[in-house]
Amino acid sequence: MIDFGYGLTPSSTLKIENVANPAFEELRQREPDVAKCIACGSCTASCSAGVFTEMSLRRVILSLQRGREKETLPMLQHCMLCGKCLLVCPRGINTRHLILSIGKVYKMEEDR
Amino acid sequence: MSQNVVVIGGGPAGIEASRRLRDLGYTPILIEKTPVLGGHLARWDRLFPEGIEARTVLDPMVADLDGIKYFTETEVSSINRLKDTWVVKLSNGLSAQVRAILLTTGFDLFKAEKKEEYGYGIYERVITNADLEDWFKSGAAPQFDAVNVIGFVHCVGSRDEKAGNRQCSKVCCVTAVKQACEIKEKFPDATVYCFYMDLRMFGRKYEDLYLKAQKDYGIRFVRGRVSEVSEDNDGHLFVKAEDTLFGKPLKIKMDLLVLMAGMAPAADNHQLARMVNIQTGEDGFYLPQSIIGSPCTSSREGIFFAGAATGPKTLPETLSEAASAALAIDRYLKTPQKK
Amino acid sequence: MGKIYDRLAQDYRIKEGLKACISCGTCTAICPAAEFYRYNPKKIVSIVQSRDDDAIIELLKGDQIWYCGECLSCVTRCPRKNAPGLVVMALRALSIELGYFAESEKGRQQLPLMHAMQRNVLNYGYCVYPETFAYEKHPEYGTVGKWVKDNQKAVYERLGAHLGQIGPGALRKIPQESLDELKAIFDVTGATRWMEIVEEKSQEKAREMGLTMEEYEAQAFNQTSRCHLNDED
Amino acid sequence: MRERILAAYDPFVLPFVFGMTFVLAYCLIALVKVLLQLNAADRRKFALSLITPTTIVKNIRDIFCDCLLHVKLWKRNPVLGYMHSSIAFGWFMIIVIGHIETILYIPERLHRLYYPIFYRYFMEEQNTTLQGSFFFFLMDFFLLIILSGITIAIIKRFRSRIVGMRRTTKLTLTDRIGLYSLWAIFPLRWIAEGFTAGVAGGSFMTVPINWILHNFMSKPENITVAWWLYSIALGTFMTVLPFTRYMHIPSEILLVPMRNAGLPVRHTRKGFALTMLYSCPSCGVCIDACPMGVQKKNVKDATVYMVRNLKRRNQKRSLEIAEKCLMCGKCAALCQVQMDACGLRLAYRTAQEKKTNQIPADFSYLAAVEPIAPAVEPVALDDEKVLYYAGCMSSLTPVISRSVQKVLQSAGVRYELMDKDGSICCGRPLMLAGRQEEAQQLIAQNRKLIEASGARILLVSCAICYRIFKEHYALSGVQVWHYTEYFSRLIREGKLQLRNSHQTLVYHDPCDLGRGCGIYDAPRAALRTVGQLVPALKERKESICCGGSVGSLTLRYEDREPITRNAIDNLTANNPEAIVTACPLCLKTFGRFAPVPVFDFAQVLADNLE
Amino acid sequence: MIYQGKQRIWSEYQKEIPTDHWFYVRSCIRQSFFPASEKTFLEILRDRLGKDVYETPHHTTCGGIAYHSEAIPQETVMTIIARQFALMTEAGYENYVCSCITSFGLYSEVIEDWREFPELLAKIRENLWKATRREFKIPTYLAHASDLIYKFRNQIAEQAKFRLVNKATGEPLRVVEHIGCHYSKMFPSKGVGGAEYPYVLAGMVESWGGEVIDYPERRHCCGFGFRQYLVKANRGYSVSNTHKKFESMEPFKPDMIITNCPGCPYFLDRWQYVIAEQTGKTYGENGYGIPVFTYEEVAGLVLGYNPWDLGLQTHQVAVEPLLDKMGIPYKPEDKYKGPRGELLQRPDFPMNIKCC
Repeated sequence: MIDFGYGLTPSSTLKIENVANPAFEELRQREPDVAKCIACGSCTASCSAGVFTEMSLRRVILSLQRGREKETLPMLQHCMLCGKCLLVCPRGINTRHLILSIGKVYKMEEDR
Repeated sequence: MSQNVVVIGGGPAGIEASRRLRDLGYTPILIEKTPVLGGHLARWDRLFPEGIEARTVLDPMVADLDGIKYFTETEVSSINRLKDTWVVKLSNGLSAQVRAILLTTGFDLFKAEKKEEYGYGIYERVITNADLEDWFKSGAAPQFDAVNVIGFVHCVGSRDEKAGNRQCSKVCCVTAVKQACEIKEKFPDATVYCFYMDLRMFGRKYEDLYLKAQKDYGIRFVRGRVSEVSEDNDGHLFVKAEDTLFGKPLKIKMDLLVLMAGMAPAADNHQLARMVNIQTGEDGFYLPQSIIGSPCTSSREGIFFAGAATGPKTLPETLSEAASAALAIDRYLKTPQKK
Repeated sequence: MGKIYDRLAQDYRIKEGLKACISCGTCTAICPAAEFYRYNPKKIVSIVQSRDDDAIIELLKGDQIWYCGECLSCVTRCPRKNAPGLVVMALRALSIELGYFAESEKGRQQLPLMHAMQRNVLNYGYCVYPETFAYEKHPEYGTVGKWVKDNQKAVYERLGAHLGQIGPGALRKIPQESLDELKAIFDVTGATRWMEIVEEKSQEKAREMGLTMEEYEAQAFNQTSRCHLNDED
Repeated sequence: MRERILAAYDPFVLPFVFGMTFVLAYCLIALVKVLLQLNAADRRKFALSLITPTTIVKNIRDIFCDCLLHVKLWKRNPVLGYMHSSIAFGWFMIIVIGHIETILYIPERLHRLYYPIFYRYFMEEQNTTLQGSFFFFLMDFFLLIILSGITIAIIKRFRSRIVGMRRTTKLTLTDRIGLYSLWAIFPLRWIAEGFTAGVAGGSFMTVPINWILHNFMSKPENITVAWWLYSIALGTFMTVLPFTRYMHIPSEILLVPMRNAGLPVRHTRKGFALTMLYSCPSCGVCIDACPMGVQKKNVKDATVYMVRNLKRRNQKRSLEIAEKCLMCGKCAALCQVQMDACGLRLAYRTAQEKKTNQIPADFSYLAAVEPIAPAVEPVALDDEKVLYYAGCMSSLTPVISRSVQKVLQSAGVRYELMDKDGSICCGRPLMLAGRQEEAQQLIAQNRKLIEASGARILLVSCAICYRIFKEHYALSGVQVWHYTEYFSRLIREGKLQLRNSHQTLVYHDPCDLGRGCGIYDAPRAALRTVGQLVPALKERKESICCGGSVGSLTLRYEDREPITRNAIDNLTANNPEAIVTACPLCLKTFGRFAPVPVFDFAQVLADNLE
Repeated sequence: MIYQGKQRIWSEYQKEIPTDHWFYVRSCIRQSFFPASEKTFLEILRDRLGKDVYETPHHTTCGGIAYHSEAIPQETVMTIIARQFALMTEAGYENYVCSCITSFGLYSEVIEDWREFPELLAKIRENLWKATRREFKIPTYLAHASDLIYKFRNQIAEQAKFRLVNKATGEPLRVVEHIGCHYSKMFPSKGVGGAEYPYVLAGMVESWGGEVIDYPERRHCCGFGFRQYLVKANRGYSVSNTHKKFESMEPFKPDMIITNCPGCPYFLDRWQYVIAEQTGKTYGENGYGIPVFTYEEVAGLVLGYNPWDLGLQTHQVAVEPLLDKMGIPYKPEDKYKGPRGELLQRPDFPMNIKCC
């Protein structure tokens, strides 16, 4: 193999050919509210941890839906569970329980 | 003999307005260019938000046409001003002299093939919302193998300057959600996506429908306009959009894609407008005197509007506008003629 | 609503390419750069549209604006007749004029790029020219490319090119008076000034980085850090 | 008195002896087990408390008042109080008197376990022993008391509403056996003693029954049958006792000193927790206390069921109940045995989180949070600089912090805002979710910021924060004040000039402030200066949670609404013009559905500043 | 795929292309990498079809690549273009045809800008006058060289010696057409067939007997990206985009690729080599690559030109399997010969991609 000094790059496109997402389905079983998210961002806007970090529950939910949890699980480590998101969610999603449930379904990668 | 009023366009607006005019003691002459009355409603299977059958709305209307002269497969050949009346010549050779004309010409379904990048008319598995209603209504499903992933594309020909339609068509969002639920009932194991820019759930119970679609039907909503559709060698589709909330390009392999074709101004609007010397807006819909205050009256004496002829409207809005147009005509005809 | 934005808005590519973005993402969906870089044209357009000078300056100093390949595929798709690609081009031009390009790794590539391009245009009248297309810098030219380079004169003659010759034809020598006209155009229209800005800012940056100009230019041409692509930390 | 049966034995005592031996052995083993399950520190603490004079006094008083006299129950429901204390105290007295008689007349038989119990069978009356008639009377008197209690108990079982209980627990099979045998014991004793009253003597209860029996069923063998039945009833009761709710009778004797020793709940069914589980009498007071009970589907989530499921090791249900609870603490406040219902649930949640959470917290970013206006110069001791911590929730109810500041300014208090640029959460929500260690990280960080601020007083307007600041922060040199306390102090000291609007107000006791920290009077005192307080139906300790609590992990939004509406109905029973609360969460929750305006405590003061 | 649907779209995008009198400008990349293609184009137009196509030695680059690499400002590139137009005006022509797609896109863009902003046009006229004392008219018709071949595709078919047909089976060759991004993506109406289903190359392929295959990533850029290729550090972008296209077309088993942009054939050809050398993967049959051609080369082959006169020996992906398929005779020994028949030392064989 020749080293040209550059090479192929993996694509960032969310390729959803296999739409099954068992982890998300399990999460939906535990906290059905997760399906109600309309991605309005109220949770992110009010987030106590969001003042200091990149924490965005909206993004977390989306990434789980898309099977890209790796990108956002670290955000959840910053959550203080203060519950403000619970109060502002227009869809009445039980956000705290959702966050706790995510921790039970998804596993953080060890190497971080 | 009671006074005649010409109503042009036999969709829900035209039928409803004719019935109201008849009830007020006039003889409406209802002109429809297609063979059947009912307009787009006649083609539709079920109506949002509750999924009642369209025929339960239309059938009683069509069954109650006593006292209304109606002509199907008939077009307007010419309209001329004669003193304070309009002389309307029809393609069937008849003509009528009336003081008031009601334009209920409705809308044209946007021609989805104009959005070339979506491949309607090129890819077999790309269909429109109207095709889907045909399918639901006739029960004759297109013959595709396993339908596992289905997409709905909102805003096809709406809010799109390139497609020549800048306006929002108002009904597609909720129609898409309705159809997504319906198709999920037909294919319970399928994954259904809706690609939207904004979800405009403005009406009563619309938001409930949306919530149900999320919670009970598990419809997946992706905020992002579909950018292009291409076809695999086995006929399946690749749909590309950006998942804008996630900020990443998205590519999904799909078995069926439904384009939510929007409301475009009716093609004959220009011609009719020229006949009676009124204006259409730059969007192609008729311009009423005031969109808010007097949506049914035109800038010309004796010319009235109702329904989607003046812009996208929902069915209940159309029906109530038809009623108010009848009242506006009644008031106009009761005003003594200026001599 | 700031001065930087006002200056950007002077650019015809902004006038042409940014009407009102609705963030629908059709551009990002098919963008070749968004697929491989940490890049999202929609995001860039919405930053410019925000008219927030600080955010725009951050763009001008960052790597993002240099990821675009200027294929302009985005132009086809936009439902609002915007051209994100043109917006990026205007940002790049401003980044150069303000000297911000030197703040980012991808921006620093301007030095080798402009050297190659401007010299090619001014010396030969072409953007690309066999004489300056070195195999060492282009290993992908392949074994056949190596053969072409090794037998350059013969191959081009065999294929009917007039490499370095007077009169019409492929790769002919362009008359000096025409090259002089190009130089005059460069002087009148700001290309020469651009070269000066880039030279000057690059020298400053090279000093700051503790590199000689040769090292700086070579680094800009060859090196890429692990922060541009999606899969990288 | 003299011995009638010289053998001092009859086979009918066997059921009782068996039952009694069994229950004693069982309790002894259980006691050893509980003590072993305590960790070393807790064990030392417990032992120490048992020899501390003040605790000894307290223990004796509590055991007497709680276990025998049921003083608390009396206060709450005199009928139930009478029922319980009549049986418990009456029985206790019968046993005591039996022993006294034995000691007085035949002390050599005292070592026979059954003797004082069946004293009347073995002894016979002599005319010379006139002292006996005093004991005869006492015995019959207490028997009567007990029988009246039993009567109420039987009525209660079938018509609970008569004694003021809406719901009672459903009994298990063993509970049923225990119950019926308990009911049977005393009528049988009456009959048995009635039979022997002719020879053994009796008083106003036993003599008349003796007359009846003597006339109708005078066969001598019937006498033994009656005593057999009495012994069997006793034996049955004793034998099933460890497996019924009546286990609370012996357990409470251990629970009282353990609680008085201040032991924490560290586990869901070991040590102190185990004692607690066995101390639950399944009385069902917690069912009516639970605010979630407004929905029928939540009835089975009351503490009594938590206890029952924990005992049965039903993990699934235990977890559900543990996670659903609002942690308002009302059941614990009303509980006869002072069950630490929230502590048990918290222990469960903590164990669960430790076991199942796969996303470890990372609060390292908090280290970068800027300290609040660090005191450049050391603050003089008499300078009462106030640091005001509004808390996370208050940023959604800005009226609170605005009003607090207005009041502080009006009183001329020097203050600093701790969280105007975003706050670090107090840690209580994390704690309530079972993430104790994570909460400690927030506590440590906040403590650092507070102590570095140079403030002497930490003023808190959120009841949730206040509780954790009080219980877990241990701030050195900084006093924690809830604004209701602090403002009523300012009023007392004349620093606040307020006018009385004569508006009728009802005050809602936030769970964490009232039951959590015992603050009931300060807010009321302050509110009386600005308006006219009307009572809620249930208030103070019995106040009903607003339903917004972050204590519940699983309760859905739609299931909180009935709780809130119920709490509002309770508050508005006397038609107040406004509801006042002292917690941002209650404010926000009530605000959604209340038919009258809902004000924050500080807001009412700020609006009525002169 | 419903062919009629495409036909309907093609019928909507038919641009007007005059038949004669063209002012011709070359492409920097095409003349550097495919010099014989430009020669072939001129020969076909002038000699085979008898058209007037004029080339002046004074014309230069349009500056497009420099512009798109931000090496020169927009004003500079506009003024260089104005100079090109001035040369056309001076030579008495009104129809302007360029060999380069980047140029074509840029000319279209610039003309559109000048139309929309007349003050900008005035400024450029002033610049040009200041720098060169020249004046110019905007061309009446602007075409890309492929438009002209498209225009005359049927005449070429009439003179054809070979067809895009597998001689052994009689089946049409499966041809992937790749359109340069700047051809019609910015202005769909300026390209034959529009932006979504351009017909310029498809029309040639159909006329010459081949079958066009449509694959999912057909519209995707080849990955040139100007600076993304010109700077070595960025070339991962370039090769990755090409890779994406090949992965997408692979299941369709194309026989060949035809392109109208000068850069694309170079990248589609060379990146196949790089992908093969880096990953071992090849996309053609039997370990070969998929041969990539300019439209001039394809026209030349159809008309019976000697493949080695067309410059096919400078492709890295071997063309011989395709020549065999089409039944085009060629002399392997002539492949690496110089202008006077002298044998030049043949290139090395790559490791992973088969060559002849």
